[in-house]
Amino acid sequence: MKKVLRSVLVPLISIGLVGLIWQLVVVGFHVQSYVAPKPLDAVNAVFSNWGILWPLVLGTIRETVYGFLVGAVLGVVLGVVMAKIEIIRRLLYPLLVLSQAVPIIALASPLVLILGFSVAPKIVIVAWIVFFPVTVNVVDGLTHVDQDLLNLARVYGASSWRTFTQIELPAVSTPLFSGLKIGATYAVGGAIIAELVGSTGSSLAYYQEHASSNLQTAAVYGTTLVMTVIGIGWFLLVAGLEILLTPWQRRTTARRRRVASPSGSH
Amino acid sequence: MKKVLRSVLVPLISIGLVGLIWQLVVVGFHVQSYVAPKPLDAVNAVFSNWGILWPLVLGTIRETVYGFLVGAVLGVVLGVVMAKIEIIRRLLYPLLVLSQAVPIIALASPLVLILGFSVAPKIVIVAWIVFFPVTVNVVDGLTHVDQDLLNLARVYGASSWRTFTQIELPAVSTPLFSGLKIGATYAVGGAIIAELVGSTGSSLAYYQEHASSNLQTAAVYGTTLVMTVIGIGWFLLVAGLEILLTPWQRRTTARRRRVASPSGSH
Amino acid sequence: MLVGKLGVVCAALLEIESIGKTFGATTVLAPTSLRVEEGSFVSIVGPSGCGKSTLFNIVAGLLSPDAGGEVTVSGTSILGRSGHVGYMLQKDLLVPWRTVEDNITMVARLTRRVTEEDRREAREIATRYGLGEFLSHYPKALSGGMRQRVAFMRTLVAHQPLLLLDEPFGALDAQTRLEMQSWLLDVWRETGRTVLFVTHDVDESIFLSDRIVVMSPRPGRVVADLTNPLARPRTLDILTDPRFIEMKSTILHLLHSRENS
Amino acid sequence: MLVGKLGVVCAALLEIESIGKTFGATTVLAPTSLRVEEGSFVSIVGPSGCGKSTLFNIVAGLLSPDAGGEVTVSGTSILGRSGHVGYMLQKDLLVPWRTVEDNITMVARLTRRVTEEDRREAREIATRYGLGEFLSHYPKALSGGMRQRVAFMRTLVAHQPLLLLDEPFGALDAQTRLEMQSWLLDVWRETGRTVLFVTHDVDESIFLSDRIVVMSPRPGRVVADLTNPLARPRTLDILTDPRFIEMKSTILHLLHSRENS
Amino acid sequence: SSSGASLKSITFAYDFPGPDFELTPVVVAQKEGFFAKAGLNVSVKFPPNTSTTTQLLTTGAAQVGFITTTDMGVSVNAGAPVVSIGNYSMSNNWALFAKPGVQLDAKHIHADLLGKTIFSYGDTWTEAMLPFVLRHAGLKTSQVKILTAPTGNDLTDLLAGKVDVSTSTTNYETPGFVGAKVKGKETQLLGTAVGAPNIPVWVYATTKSYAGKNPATLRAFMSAISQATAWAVAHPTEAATLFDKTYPQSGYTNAYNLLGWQLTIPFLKNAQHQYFVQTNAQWSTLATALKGIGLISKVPAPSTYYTNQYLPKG
Ligand SMILES: Nc1ncnc2c1ncn2[C@@H]1O[C@H](COP(=O)(O)OP(=O)(O)OP(=O)(O)O)[C@@H](O)[C@H]1O
Ligand SMILES: Nc1ncnc2c1ncn2[C@@H]1O[C@H](COP(=O)(O)OP(=O)(O)OP(=O)(O)O)[C@@H](O)[C@H]1O
Ligand SMILES: [Mg+2]
Ligand SMILES: [Mg+2]
Repeated sequence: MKKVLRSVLVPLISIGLVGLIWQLVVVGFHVQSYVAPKPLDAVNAVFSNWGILWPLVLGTIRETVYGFLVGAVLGVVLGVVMAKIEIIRRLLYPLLVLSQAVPIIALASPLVLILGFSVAPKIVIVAWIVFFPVTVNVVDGLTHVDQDLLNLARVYGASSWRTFTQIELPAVSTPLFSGLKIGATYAVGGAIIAELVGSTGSSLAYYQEHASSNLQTAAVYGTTLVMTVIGIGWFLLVAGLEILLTPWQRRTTARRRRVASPSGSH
Repeated sequence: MKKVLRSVLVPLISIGLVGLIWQLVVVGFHVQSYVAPKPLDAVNAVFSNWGILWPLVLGTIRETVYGFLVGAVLGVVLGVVMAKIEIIRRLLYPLLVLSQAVPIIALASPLVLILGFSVAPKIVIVAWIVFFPVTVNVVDGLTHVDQDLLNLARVYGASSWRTFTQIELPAVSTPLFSGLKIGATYAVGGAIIAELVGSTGSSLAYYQEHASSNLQTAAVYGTTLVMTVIGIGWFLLVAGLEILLTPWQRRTTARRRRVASPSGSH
Repeated sequence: MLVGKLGVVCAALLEIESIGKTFGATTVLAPTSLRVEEGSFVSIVGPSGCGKSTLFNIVAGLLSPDAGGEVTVSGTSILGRSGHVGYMLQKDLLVPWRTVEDNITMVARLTRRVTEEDRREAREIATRYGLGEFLSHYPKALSGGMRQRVAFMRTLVAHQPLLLLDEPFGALDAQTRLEMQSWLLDVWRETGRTVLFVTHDVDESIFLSDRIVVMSPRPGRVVADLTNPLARPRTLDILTDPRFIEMKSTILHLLHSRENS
Repeated sequence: MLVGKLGVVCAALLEIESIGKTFGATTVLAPTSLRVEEGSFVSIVGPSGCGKSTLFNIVAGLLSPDAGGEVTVSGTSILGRSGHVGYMLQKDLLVPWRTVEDNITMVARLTRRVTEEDRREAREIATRYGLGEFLSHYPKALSGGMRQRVAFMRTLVAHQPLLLLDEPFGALDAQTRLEMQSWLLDVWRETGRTVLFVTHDVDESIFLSDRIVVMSPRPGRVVADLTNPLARPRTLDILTDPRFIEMKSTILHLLHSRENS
Repeated sequence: SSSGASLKSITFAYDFPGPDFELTPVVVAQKEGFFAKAGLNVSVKFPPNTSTTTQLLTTGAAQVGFITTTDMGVSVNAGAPVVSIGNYSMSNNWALFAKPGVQLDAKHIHADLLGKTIFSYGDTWTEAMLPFVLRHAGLKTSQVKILTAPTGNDLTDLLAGKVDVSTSTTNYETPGFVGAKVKGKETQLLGTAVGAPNIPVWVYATTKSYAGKNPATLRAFMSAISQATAWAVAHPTEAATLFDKTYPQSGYTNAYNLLGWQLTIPFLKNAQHQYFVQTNAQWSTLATALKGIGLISKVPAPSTYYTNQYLPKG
């Protein structure tokens, strides 16, 4: 309980401190409101325009979720294939690094041209960002699974599939989730860049761009806050999923204790 | 020798395959030249405009180098401070994650407003991208240094500074370089976004934007190639530095063998 | 011929016939033969690198030996086929993501659907050997000795008549090791399995076994096959028994003279 | 009073006086006293968790004991002060980023500038004890026994008269262990250091020591302090010496009766 | 009065990150000595993006700037102390463009736009003009698909068939289309033909505080610009060549620059053949339009936006 309190309280204190510093800078240096808003004005700009913002936020979330799922699945599949087949690993690894050295912004325009203004290019961009840490971590994890554990499975004649689901998959859960958390954090940034290159109707990125060109700095900063909150929320969701799916990392006993001692003793 | 050959040859084959697929798609689907160029046209667009591109490339490299250095130093310092002082670690960790959830593109405009149109906002953005993996890895590395090794230093009365330089710093070299390599790969992407938002006069990003608005797709793709090459080059440089500075990772003996057996035997 | 061979093999559960192993240019294990009678406890001692684990890996079906050898269990060849022995290493190899109960049933989980019967058996054996309280614990909550016990129970419920134990107590401290040795003897007596045991600890090999096989340095081969004259059950007191001391001295000298050859 | 105390202490290099340690509510080490004469080799055996390493950590200055105790080396208090003993653990704790030569001079490197004299000494000692060929190798290129030897050389060139060795051979296989034991005895004889040694292996403690101190389970205290009657130099043959067997039996029963108490 | 030392140095902020043909009058004034004759030494600064020219002015990084009238509207609304000192163009050349082979006609504009995808950079000008066109065509916003792409490219999307109609100004769209060398001809339809108000797109602007302290400098600036504009209109080929010499790395061809400038010329004068002169009507029309789409909160007096007092007399 105390631990939970602390793990919620401390981040809140940190965020509070950032808000305070921001407020002090704006007030202390007499920053004009069309240069940078006060933190509360930025928050206010979000709430007072929530009716307009909400559908845009939903749109961005949708892109992020789809892109994340595609990226995660692709990342895992690619990771497994690369871990299992050495020639593929050798051929694809340089391309993996290459893929991340391509500036996302330079990638977005051609993608839109090819895929149109639908949600597709956004999904591709988000997936492009998400798959990389997932693949790298899965490859790394799978190639470092304890060889003796794998031998144990072989000794008892386990099939490759059971070896995979019973040994290899759980063994890579930690690096896999690390990769997913990294991907989750950066996913929104990718979606925003893709939105800027073209959306039918409005988008969160365009809303911000528009506010920016109209000198509505409170709305600009407010939108940034919203984007950040989506990113953090997505990160926390994945982190929560990890806690749920890997109970052995934090607990000493399984949640549902089975009825023990069928012999009736003690 | 064979190993070196393979580690150069295989990436080249991979890149060649990508070029081939690109060529086949463009030719096979009769893609218009204003939609996507043939790979050789893109390469050609780079060489035939090299006189214009070169100073822009230099500019981007300069921003990347400065930003990388600032980010690396900041990342190491922050990592050390966070590893050593628990309360700072607790307070800053959520902000670290938060900092990466902010879409870079949303960060760039306010930064330009605050820092002006100089090289400063680009440095800040690149450093913002680079410091994170460095800090996270340094904190992780330092908090996992073998406690017995640290005790060994204490037993013999080593100062904190000597313990740091002799034990802790070399012990985190692997995660530190991992962080730096990740940072190096993404640095150019950050510089490009910053250039797009905040360059007076010319820049690589603007050159591309301009080529794009003039339908010079060969130049657009060519510029993307150039950006990617800068990113990969920067990654390889850091990787090379790692090989140079951590010889114990790959070699079994030190490079310069000292004159042994002062007793004159054997 | 087959009948003749079967006739010879019948008395032995495991029969190893001129099994050798060469990695590249180095012969690790010279062609080696060994018989293990049903229900017996046989230990192998030998210098590090003499191919003990290699031999076990061949019997377990993880490695294929050089051509010309044969391994049979109950008269049936198991050369290059897995699923015919229980195998346990110095590392306990428990999976951290499974509870004690689920680790004990791991072999079933790796080959087929786990039945309620499997679970019942796991609970029963764990309770019988003092781990009933820990059935829903994850391995990290257990001590080294408890983990080795779980690993051994997992090996037991695989229901193989032959158990290969490769230095299972090597990582334990001396006191826990003593406890585990007594416990292993209890279980062995109660379940009637056949055990082939590798150890570096000469005291341990004498304390536990019916027969002690001494191997030479690489390339490994059998240099002595000693029958243990000490009666069971054995207690700490056998350490001062002259037959124990003589046996230990013999083994140590066998190991040591080879070492310096 | 000081003179009187000094008078008593002079014969002993290390004097531990009623040193105890309590972590939170559990007393790990009951107040314990122990004298180690200059130039002697004293072993401590005791069940796991009885506080042997805790005692070493206190002597090395890593932990502070409960109030009321005192630790002196050559009559000077070293309570809570580091830099006055050589310390070596089961883990060799070589740094992977330094060559053998640089690992041997690591203590100098951790406290001051490494001189040419330091290097010369490291090269000399490594050459003398058979590692001259490996001076510029990184530790990963060495076997377990070689690594332990380098760790011991590092401890030697720290030039402390008192060496604390906490199960230094616990991780080695039996044969390498035997070699290392002989080697350690050689070095000890040649360099004239005083050694306090922790082990779980009763054979090892008898083979090596002048005195064997037996400790009780937690909270640890000294239950016996036995003088080893066996003459030096000792060979493998002492294993069959009746005095050896008697001593081993005594120690094992001391350890075992405590265990079940 | 042309010795370098005695010239007054000022910085001119353009509206686009790089140089293009709308900068021609300033280039001509620099190169043909009109600025020097007026006692000025003008250097050009390019903003990092199309929405920061106002900030260059208010932060003092530049003294005179070139912005769209809609940017003036929102800047004033946001409290930025900027003021327009002269129109650049006098009429509205914002237009709709259809992909090759598709017709756009003012007579059946309703049918031409119904259900179509219309490209917009999301810029304030397009946002202000599109509602006029849709209202004129009798269409609701929901009856067309508006595609906003702040960093997209209308021409590529149009040619690639990703959109049916794009929006831009005639002087930029046509040279781009010509440069693309695609077969077919695109149709263009001026916004003013389908309901858009005929108001100027770009103005020269400064800050109120700078204007208060430096009236003579501003007068000198507008006078030089006036002579340079007249010269460039009279000598378009020479003007385009001057531009190329000044900015050899602009990335544009001479043909593009010349065509762009030639297409700009017709919109520089109003019906009375005047340059620069601003009116209450243009500003109140604009402010009302901006208020109508919610971009500004209140319609101020037109005089808040502009002054003609620095324009050359006569
Ligand atoms: N896959 C392999 N390729 C090459 N050599 C190998 C391989 N596996 C084992 N060896 C070598 O074979 C030899 C015997 O190894 P093995 O593990 O069987 O010895 P062991 O008797 O079990 O030793 P220990 O007592 O240390 O466990 C060793 O020298 C080892 O290095
Ligand atoms: N920092 C600490 N806090 C709490 N308990 C501790 C701490 N350090 C050691 N202990 C406990 O003190 C007891 C003695 O530990 P110690 O390591 O001294 O035992 P030991 O005799 O060296 O055992 P072993 O033979 O296994 O090495 C153990 O039960 C251990 O869990
Ligand atoms: Mg082995
Ligand atoms: Mg200990």
